[in-house]
Amino acid sequence: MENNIKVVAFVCNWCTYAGADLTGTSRIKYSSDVKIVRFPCTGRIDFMLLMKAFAEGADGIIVSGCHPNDCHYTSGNFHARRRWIVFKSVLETFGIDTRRIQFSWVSAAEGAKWAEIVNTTVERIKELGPYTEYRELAGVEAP
Amino acid sequence: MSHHSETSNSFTKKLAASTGVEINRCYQCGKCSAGCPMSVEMDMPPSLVIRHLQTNDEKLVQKAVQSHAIWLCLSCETCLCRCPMEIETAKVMDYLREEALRTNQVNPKARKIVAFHKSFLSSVKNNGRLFEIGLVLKYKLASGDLLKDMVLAPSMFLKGKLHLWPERVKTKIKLHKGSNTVH
Amino acid sequence: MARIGVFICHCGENIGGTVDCNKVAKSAESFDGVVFSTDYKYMCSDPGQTLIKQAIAEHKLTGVVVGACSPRMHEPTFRKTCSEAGVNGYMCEMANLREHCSWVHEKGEATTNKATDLVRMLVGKVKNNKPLSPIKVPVSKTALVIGGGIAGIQTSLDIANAGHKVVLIEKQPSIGGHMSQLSETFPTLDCSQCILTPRMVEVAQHPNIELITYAELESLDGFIGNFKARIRKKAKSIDEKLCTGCGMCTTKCPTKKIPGEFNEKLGNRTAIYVPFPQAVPNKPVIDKNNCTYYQKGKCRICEKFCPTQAIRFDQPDEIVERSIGAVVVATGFEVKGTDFFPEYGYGKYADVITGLQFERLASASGPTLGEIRRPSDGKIPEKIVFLACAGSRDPAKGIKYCSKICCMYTAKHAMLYKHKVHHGDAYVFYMDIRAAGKMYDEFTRRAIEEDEVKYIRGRVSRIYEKNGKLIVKGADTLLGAMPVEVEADMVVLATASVAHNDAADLAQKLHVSYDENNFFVEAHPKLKPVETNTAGIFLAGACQSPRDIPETVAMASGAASKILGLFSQNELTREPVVAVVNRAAPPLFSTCAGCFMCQSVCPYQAIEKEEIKNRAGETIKTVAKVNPGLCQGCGTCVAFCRSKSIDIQGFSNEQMVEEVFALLNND
Amino acid sequence: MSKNMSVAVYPGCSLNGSSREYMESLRAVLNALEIPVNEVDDWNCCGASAAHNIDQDMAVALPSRILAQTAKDGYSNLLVPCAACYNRLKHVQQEIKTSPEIRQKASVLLNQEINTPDTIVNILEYLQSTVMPRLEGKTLKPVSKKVACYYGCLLVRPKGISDEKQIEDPQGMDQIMASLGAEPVSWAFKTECCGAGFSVSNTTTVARLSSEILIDAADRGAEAIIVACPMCHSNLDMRRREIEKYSGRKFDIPVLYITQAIGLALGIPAKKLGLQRHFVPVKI
Repeated sequence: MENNIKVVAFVCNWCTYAGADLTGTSRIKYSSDVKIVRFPCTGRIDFMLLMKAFAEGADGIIVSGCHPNDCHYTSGNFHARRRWIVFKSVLETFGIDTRRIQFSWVSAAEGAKWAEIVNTTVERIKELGPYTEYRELAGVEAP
Repeated sequence: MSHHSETSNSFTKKLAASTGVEINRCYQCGKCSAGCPMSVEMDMPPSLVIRHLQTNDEKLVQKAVQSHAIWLCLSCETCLCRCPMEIETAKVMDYLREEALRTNQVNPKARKIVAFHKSFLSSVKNNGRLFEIGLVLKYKLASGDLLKDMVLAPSMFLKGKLHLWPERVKTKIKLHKGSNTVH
Repeated sequence: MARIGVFICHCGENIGGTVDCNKVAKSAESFDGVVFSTDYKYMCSDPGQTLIKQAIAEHKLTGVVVGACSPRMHEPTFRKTCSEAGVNGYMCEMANLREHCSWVHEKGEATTNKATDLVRMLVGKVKNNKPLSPIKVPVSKTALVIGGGIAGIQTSLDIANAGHKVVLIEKQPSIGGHMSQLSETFPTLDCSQCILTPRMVEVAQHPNIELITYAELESLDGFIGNFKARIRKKAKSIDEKLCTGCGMCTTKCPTKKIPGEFNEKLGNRTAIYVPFPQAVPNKPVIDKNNCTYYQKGKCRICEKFCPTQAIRFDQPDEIVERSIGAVVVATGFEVKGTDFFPEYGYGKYADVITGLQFERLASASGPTLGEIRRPSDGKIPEKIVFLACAGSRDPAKGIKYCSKICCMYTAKHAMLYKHKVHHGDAYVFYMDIRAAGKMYDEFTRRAIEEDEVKYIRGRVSRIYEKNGKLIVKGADTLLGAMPVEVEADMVVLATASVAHNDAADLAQKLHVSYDENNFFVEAHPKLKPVETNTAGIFLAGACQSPRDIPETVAMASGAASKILGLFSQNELTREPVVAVVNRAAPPLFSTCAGCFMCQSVCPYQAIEKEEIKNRAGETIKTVAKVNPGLCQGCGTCVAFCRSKSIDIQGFSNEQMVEEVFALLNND
Repeated sequence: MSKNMSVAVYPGCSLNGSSREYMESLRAVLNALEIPVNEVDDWNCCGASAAHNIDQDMAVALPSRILAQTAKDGYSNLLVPCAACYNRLKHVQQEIKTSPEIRQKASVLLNQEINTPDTIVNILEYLQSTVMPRLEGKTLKPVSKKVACYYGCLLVRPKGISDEKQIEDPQGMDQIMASLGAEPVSWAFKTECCGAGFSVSNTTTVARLSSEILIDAADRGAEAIIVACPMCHSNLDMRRREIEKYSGRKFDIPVLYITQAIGLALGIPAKKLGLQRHFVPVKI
């Protein structure tokens, strides 16, 4: 059994990734249970990947990109948000507890906000515990 | 969730834990001292009190606790209203006054002010409400200021502003102090 | 089979002090596909890079993972290193062990474990990387400069003098910006207009510069080398070709009491006006909001008197379009007004003014012709108080930062006052004197030592008016926070420099980042100070953060030099992070079903329709095709494609899945 | 009118004693306008400045009991005419609302459950929202005087808790007085502190601070000072002798509660408004 929970952060390269870099340069501490995967844009994030991640052992997921209107690619984040609204119900149908997914906007200037989002998400996921239910549902053996 | 270690027992940490006021944010601009209605009478204007505390040096912190200034603070909150860092100096003063009382370090010049506060509270403790004549009598005995307001009291009475007998709340207020007893 | 090399950088103590780098490197040896793993003090240094090159040769590596700082910092460095050693640069990935790990966690096993996980993730990704080649696109060699202050003027002249075209747009009727309002400039006390106006004229006459005043950017589409700018030319209500700038209209205009922007409302202007005598272009515009004809339908006096019949009341706004290769944003700053200060009277005292207003009072071209007279009654102030940090470094007022220029201009103001009113008393309330710059500290010292300006260290709590005097209540923190009260005749607030209130709108039009204070964000705070995160868009001057004139000019020339570098090439190479539609063998040709969902979500119109024909030339299928010149690589199409027929190079489905799986299967 | 629709009033000790004319005039005005007055049942002293100065337990417990008494009777709004009580109650209400620990502390100290009314309003907020609209259409006896509206320090604070937008230059009282026909002067000591609770223990300070206030009001031509705080009133009125001694100036400017001014405009007899209780005679 693992002691730690695993939270994967899917973030865009321009806002949140840079924002998380700023958290670093500002030396603001946060939980090490989160690992960042860099995408060019939240618009790129295929929500099927979220389901795969849960099946493979993720306990929580953060999706974070630019604020509305601030997208480096004009509208990628709008598409992400629209798809998220549709996908939320799909995920629920698949039995995924959407409290395990944190959707947020963190700009390149919001280093402190990134740390706060990581910490509150980790805290919530810890309360919810490891996501063994879904892994069982998905037919994946718990590690 | 905080990842900072909370091991330090510094005065500023204790103050922050008790009052929520983080005085390390103060950058000593002096705006509080500039606007404070009492700073001209103070041995240590507000920003200087904060400066003493910021050092975390035991002797300098004691100096602030022993100051006359903390008793002169009227809690009018002018300092907070204009402070660029929104430091709640009045709360710091409350903390220091209680500290001075607890450790018997009340500045001698503050004797009358403390006597008044004590008389006031004791009147409230007895009656639940303030009994003004009782307060004045108690205060006179405590402060030794016997002749004070000898003219004012009778005329107040004549104008119907003083009750001869105390008004009381129906149920006497008794504080149930647990382990957090102050005095 | 992939042969991956892993290189863990200590970054001195930055990573090594928190993460056990040696242990990370050791663990990485066991990752599937890794044939070599090591750690080193400074991987980005010459010996560090040599180490990578040698390992590539010795171990015949096909891919590289560098665990070091943010890829936003050194990805180009290590990709270059790899390609020099014969491995395609896009076969190199970086794990961010510094910004995302060592700097944000405490020293310990958990942090070292996270670092190991981050490396494992990137190894998973790089195994699925494919060699890529940069994309080439043509360049339109015209620069768009937004803002005609000293920053925009300098950058325009630098680019134009190097032989390239510039389109300079300015929101106001004249170029010149705030610098044209200043009286003398620190630390030399030379006259601002004397050094600026020749350059303004040069801009107007330069054959390579197209100057469009009274104009704003409507939209900017496209990408580096190939932008399309749409510019709104606001109606000036005059025909500029006919207007000779004789000034008859402004003399005759009956609406004369409009507080003038150029004089910071200390003087008036007319409804048809030229903002100031040295304006470029020196032709009037009609301020529709204050013109009697536009408001009430009657007057037209200017039209009657215009000797060349140049007035055009029915002139509409006009939208013009230009092909642009690169953009410089030089929109500058604003200063907060006195109404921003409740404790100093909410702006209701006429003799409490801003620093910029004082510039106009001190300027020979100003409303008092350079005599320091107070606005309320025109008297010469005998006692004047300057407040530095008025609103700056004041989180309670929402402004945390230092406005940088106030210490210097406040010293200058006090000096100018003392030079003009010899018997007068000048006080400066300050918190710190920040005079770092060539001859700057010497300058502020001169104000104190030679001109006997009384500097008091402390912030002012309150100002109120009594019997025609302004009572300034401050404290002297160097005298034990002793309260100080000054009865002044005039008070000058060095109010905070802030971004324009429409700065965020402009940032959104340009797709560049802006910070919490609405200042535009540079690509790197040290190494890319004039670049933005959007390729081809550069910054100059105080729109990025408060700056003085020398810094602004240096930055403007810096931005110009970046653009000249860009324009020296006929083609640009771009990152090959673009979408591609897969190709299959006949009879399928492509799994693309031709639904064109991708086309509808693409922000760049980069998806075209392609007809696939058989040998007989008959169309058997219509599929999507990506124009790599237009594609910017956001990948939205990838997420929308139902048949998984479109993918993005560098962030492909395989790469991303393997990166995530590598993390989750770490046990 | 059901109880939770109406407002409860917390008079506080001063309004029951040395400043009884404030409560008398408030009652008179509300009676004239047929607005019921409901005193908080069995209310106690809020602790004023003494409690938070020397006893943090009392500083929490005393206001908490008042709030609990109010909530117990089902009132969701509490009117606190005394500016000092208002400030203390507002502070503690905020603490109870935002800090579970403080709420817990209060409930342990008083051995009872602590609830609080939703809103606490000061006299100006109450007058503007409830009383002034009812004056519309009434024939008023205009108070045609130049007045200095004196808010004092506590009425518009604490910052961040009080709803006052213009903390350095509040306008509420000025607007009320202007609508009664008075001419509010523009002056500089609207929110300066009068010395508050130092009246007895540090009278020289009160004389110094109150002198500055009176001098500025007098110099700007004020014929009356309007207040909404018993401490402001007693310092400017009862301590007039000390003020005159300290400043070496004579002032005959009367000090009126805002409720007395409204009462005069409504034609309520001076005696009902408690004007005879003032030390400085009111000739209006």
